[in-house]
Amino acid sequence: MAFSTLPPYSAREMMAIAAGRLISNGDILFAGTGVAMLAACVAKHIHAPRSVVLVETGGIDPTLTELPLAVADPRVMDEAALNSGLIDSFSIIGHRKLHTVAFLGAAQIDRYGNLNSTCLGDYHRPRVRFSGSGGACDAGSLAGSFIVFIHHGRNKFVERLDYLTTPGWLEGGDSRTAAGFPRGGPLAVVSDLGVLKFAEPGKEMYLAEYYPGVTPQQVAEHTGFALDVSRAREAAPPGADELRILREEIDPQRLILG
Amino acid sequence: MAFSTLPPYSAREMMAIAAGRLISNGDILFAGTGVAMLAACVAKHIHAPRSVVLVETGGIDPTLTELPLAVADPRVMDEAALNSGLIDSFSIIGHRKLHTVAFLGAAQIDRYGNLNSTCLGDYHRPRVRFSGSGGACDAGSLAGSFIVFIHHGRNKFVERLDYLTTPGWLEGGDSRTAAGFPRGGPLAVVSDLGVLKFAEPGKEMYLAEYYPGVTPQQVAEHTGFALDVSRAREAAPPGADELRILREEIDPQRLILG
Amino acid sequence: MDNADIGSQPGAAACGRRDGVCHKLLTSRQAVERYVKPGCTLAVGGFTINRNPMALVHEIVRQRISDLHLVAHSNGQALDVLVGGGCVSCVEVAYAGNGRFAPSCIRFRRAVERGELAVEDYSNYQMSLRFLAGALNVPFVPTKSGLGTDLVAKQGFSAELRRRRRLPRQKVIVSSDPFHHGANDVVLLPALNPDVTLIHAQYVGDDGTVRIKGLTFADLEEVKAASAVVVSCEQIVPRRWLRQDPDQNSLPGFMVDAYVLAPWGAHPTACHYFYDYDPAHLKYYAQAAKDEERWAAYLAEWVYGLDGHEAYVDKVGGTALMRIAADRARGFAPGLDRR
Amino acid sequence: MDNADIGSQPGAAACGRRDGVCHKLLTSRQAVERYVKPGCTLAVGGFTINRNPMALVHEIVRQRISDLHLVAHSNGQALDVLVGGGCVSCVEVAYAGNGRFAPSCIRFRRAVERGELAVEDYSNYQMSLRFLAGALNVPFVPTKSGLGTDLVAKQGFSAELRRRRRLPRQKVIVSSDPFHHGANDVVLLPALNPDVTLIHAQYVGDDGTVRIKGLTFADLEEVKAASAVVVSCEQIVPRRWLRQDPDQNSLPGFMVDAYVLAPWGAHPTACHYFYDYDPAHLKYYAQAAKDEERWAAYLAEWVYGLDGHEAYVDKVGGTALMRIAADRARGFAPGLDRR
Repeated sequence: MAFSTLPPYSAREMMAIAAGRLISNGDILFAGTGVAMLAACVAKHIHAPRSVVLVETGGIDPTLTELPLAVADPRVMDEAALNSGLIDSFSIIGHRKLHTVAFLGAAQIDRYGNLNSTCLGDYHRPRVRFSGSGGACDAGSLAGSFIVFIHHGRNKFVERLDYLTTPGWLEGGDSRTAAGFPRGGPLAVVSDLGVLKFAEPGKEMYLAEYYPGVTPQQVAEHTGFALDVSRAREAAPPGADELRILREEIDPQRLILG
Repeated sequence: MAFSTLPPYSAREMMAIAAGRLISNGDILFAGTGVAMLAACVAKHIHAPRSVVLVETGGIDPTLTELPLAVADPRVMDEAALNSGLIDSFSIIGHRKLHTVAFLGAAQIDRYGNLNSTCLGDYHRPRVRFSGSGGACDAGSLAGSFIVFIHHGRNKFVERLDYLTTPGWLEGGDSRTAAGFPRGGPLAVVSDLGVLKFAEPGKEMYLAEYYPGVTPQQVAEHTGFALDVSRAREAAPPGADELRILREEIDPQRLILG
Repeated sequence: MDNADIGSQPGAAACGRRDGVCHKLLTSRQAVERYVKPGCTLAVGGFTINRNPMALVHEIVRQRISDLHLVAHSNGQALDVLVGGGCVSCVEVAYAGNGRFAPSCIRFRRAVERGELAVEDYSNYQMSLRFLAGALNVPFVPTKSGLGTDLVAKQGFSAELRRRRRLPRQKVIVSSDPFHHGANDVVLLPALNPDVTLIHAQYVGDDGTVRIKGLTFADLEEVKAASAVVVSCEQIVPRRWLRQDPDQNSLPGFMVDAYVLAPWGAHPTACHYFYDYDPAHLKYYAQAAKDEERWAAYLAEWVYGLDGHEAYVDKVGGTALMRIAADRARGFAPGLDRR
Repeated sequence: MDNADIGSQPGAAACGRRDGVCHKLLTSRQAVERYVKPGCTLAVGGFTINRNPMALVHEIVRQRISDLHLVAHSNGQALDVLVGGGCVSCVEVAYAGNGRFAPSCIRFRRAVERGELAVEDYSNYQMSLRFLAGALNVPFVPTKSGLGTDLVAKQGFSAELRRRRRLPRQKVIVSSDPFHHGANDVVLLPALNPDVTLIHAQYVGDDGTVRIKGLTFADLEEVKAASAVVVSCEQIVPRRWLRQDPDQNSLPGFMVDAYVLAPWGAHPTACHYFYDYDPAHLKYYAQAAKDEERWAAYLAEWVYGLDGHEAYVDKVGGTALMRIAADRARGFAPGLDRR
């Protein structure tokens, strides 16, 4: 996916910054690796310094002087508040008194923000097999809210998932609550073209922001279901400070920025 | 309860030593405080040096250079293999691959070795209220076997418990298995008069050993239900070594020996 | 009370709470006023004679907070003082005793025998698992412990009390195992989520991180299950010291709602690596608890008559404190006269 | 094999096992021969690129043990080598990936797409809770995670496979909450009790006590749930050193059936405070795994062609090892080239 005009920043940088801006100060950020970890660092370094990073392996509030390349990277253990294990991490994600936000990737997403990270094709003989849920189903089930990172494409934003790994708004409306979840659900989807949110009361995805150089029509064309773009506005481009901190402090080796 | 001839050792010493002798090498000994802790130490120091002491608070294999006066005494934390918590201790007690033996006290016992440590009289308005189960119900339910410490008396060895806190052989025969326990049950009862065991296949209590200076008839008289004493033999008195180690190494301050 | 807080938050420290005040330093008076409400469900950490949050418990009695619903596994000193101080109407408990100093807690025993205290009996493992279920945010957890016993057969709380307190309808439920045909029954235990949990720890970092030394009992499950958490501690230490070894830390700051500096705050119970239990005081307490007049005098002298924890420590006195001070290598006071 | 045991037991040390040999020092070859039987249910500790018990896993492949039933939450390198080595017929798993080095494990992915591997998908929390239930010796545990998803709706293992392997009849069961009228449903998860669990730890004491540094993942639950446990370790240390701080120890000796001295035994995954993961080897591995011929060559060169872990360490070579050696203050290799 190329931008129509070449910006002085990459899609990945824009995604990390767009997601970081969504975070409130003091949130507990459940992050995996890749762009999700960059976004958590952007939030913590720039927009929400009181937020705390949590990884599913049990690392609570790591200092992250070097970027981890996996949630089990020993860099998540260094100068952390606490080194624990999976059960502790997931019970924190689901703790009713804490505002937790999970950053999740996926292979497919539907209009209600349900995610597939398991397989393409028939489950019993898949055409493509992915890593599987990991903690995604748990975070999507239990966190206070979650943000999805996914690149735009009609094969990714689909009418119907091949496998529902992570519960979003399920069938929309109050179906998530009816299924038994007292809280949670997707807050936003951050793609390489823009930021998408979910409309009340039906919980259908709509385009909230498109990045500079992208048109709402381009986003709709790359989405495999009908997308309301009527409320979309252009996102602010990355600020000089955001880019500087991301490039110089968070990922100076460009391990994830590439 | 006085002995008919005055021995050069106390009932408490005889109880600790009689119980210690029942332990096999390598057993994991779940002990509370009081005589139970003395007995565990006797076993470990004399009869079964490879056995390990475990307390319900989470202390695993403490060195016990000083006698603890409660299972939460900081002395159980000193030079232990591991300081943990309750859930860990009880999951060890119930671990199917480990041979665990619990030492339990009680206020009442019935012919099948069921225990009451909760109350006398009506449960909702008891005449006497005791401490309650603590870990006794758990150890009686989950341990590989258990040994009971109780002083003889018709008000303690009773036809019917006022409250069934800890499951022994329940109603005898295979009723314990039928209730859902795959293992466990009382191995022996160590009183101030002798050692009692449970007869196959009915699991009724019988007198196995009476202490020197005690007669089987005395034991029967102090038992509140009909007791088979026909198989009883006299227990060996404490050996000089047993007494010396108990008095000089285990409880030199006579904190529990009195 | 907000303007009376004695603590201050460092500039932009990570916190994990939206109000930015996830680990507020309060006095014990402030913490109890704010978090321990009449009628609330209260859990206290520690076990019999170890690491009971006594400074906070004394403050509850001092503030004459009543109608508490106490939930505990094996709690000794804290439970007995709360019951004896008239603060508790009902209790879910496995064991109320103080080791050799009081095989059954004396004020507890008396209250039950007089019908002044509703009791629901569980076992230690059952109570610990109920806190664990609360911490994991699941509604129940199964166990094999207790099958065939009166812990399962007899319910202590009346249906009316359960309704009034909004408790689960049943104490336990015996259920089959749906995964294995013909398998054994299990006892289902309802999760426990206290309104507030009080614990005493050795160290709290200036970022709210908690480090407990020695056995943790079920403190961590009690904390994670609670809606609000107050931690009293021996020392407040720099975060950089605690972060040198994150393996040793027990709780992150965002799990803690308030922390209270209370040196000797577990007295007369022990605090590993700081001090042993106080045998003289525990014996004195047991004697006082046995007699109504002496009990009233104990409360007047040691609780109501003191204006806070500092006065309590002064009253215990330097000699008594030095007697129980822990050997730093062993964690307790070797050779302490405990007869 | 008993007479070939290389370990010896100290005189009359506490042990907690009736055979008196609760913590037997074996070679990796001996340990795998004795405890990892064809067809058995196997759990491996670690998480993606950290603390995988690779010396033991390589030995399983070397011994060509087949038909394993692997159970894991998020296992990366160990899982992929076992699957790629043809040892595994079925797997219950939450995640098969190696971080940035292989977002989906390559041999795993290929085996599933070819229909060579039966998979039952769970989530990480679900698998961890299943190990916890096994450790607590209860038949199942509830969770809210997964309601409304295909993790609950779709069963991967056939009924025939479940019968043949004597597995619970269902993957999960959605149930109501019996304690609260009108409450939300929960997902019941069957307990998991592996025949054998393999983990890699930093330290094992000469009394079998295990100390893990850094995150423990779900290793402790996997160990406690298992019928047999083998621990490989970086160093065997005197018990007196571990007993100076019992708070830091992870497992008592009686939970361990055998331990194996295997320095660098988690390579190419990391072992906190000893070494980082090996980015060069992980990239080399990922390239090899993508191509059938190169994969066969990798196995021949790095597993079958070596007679044990010492030969493996020699083959990795001193320069590569020094590159990933951990900074003792930080626990990893700062500035390591990880691109």
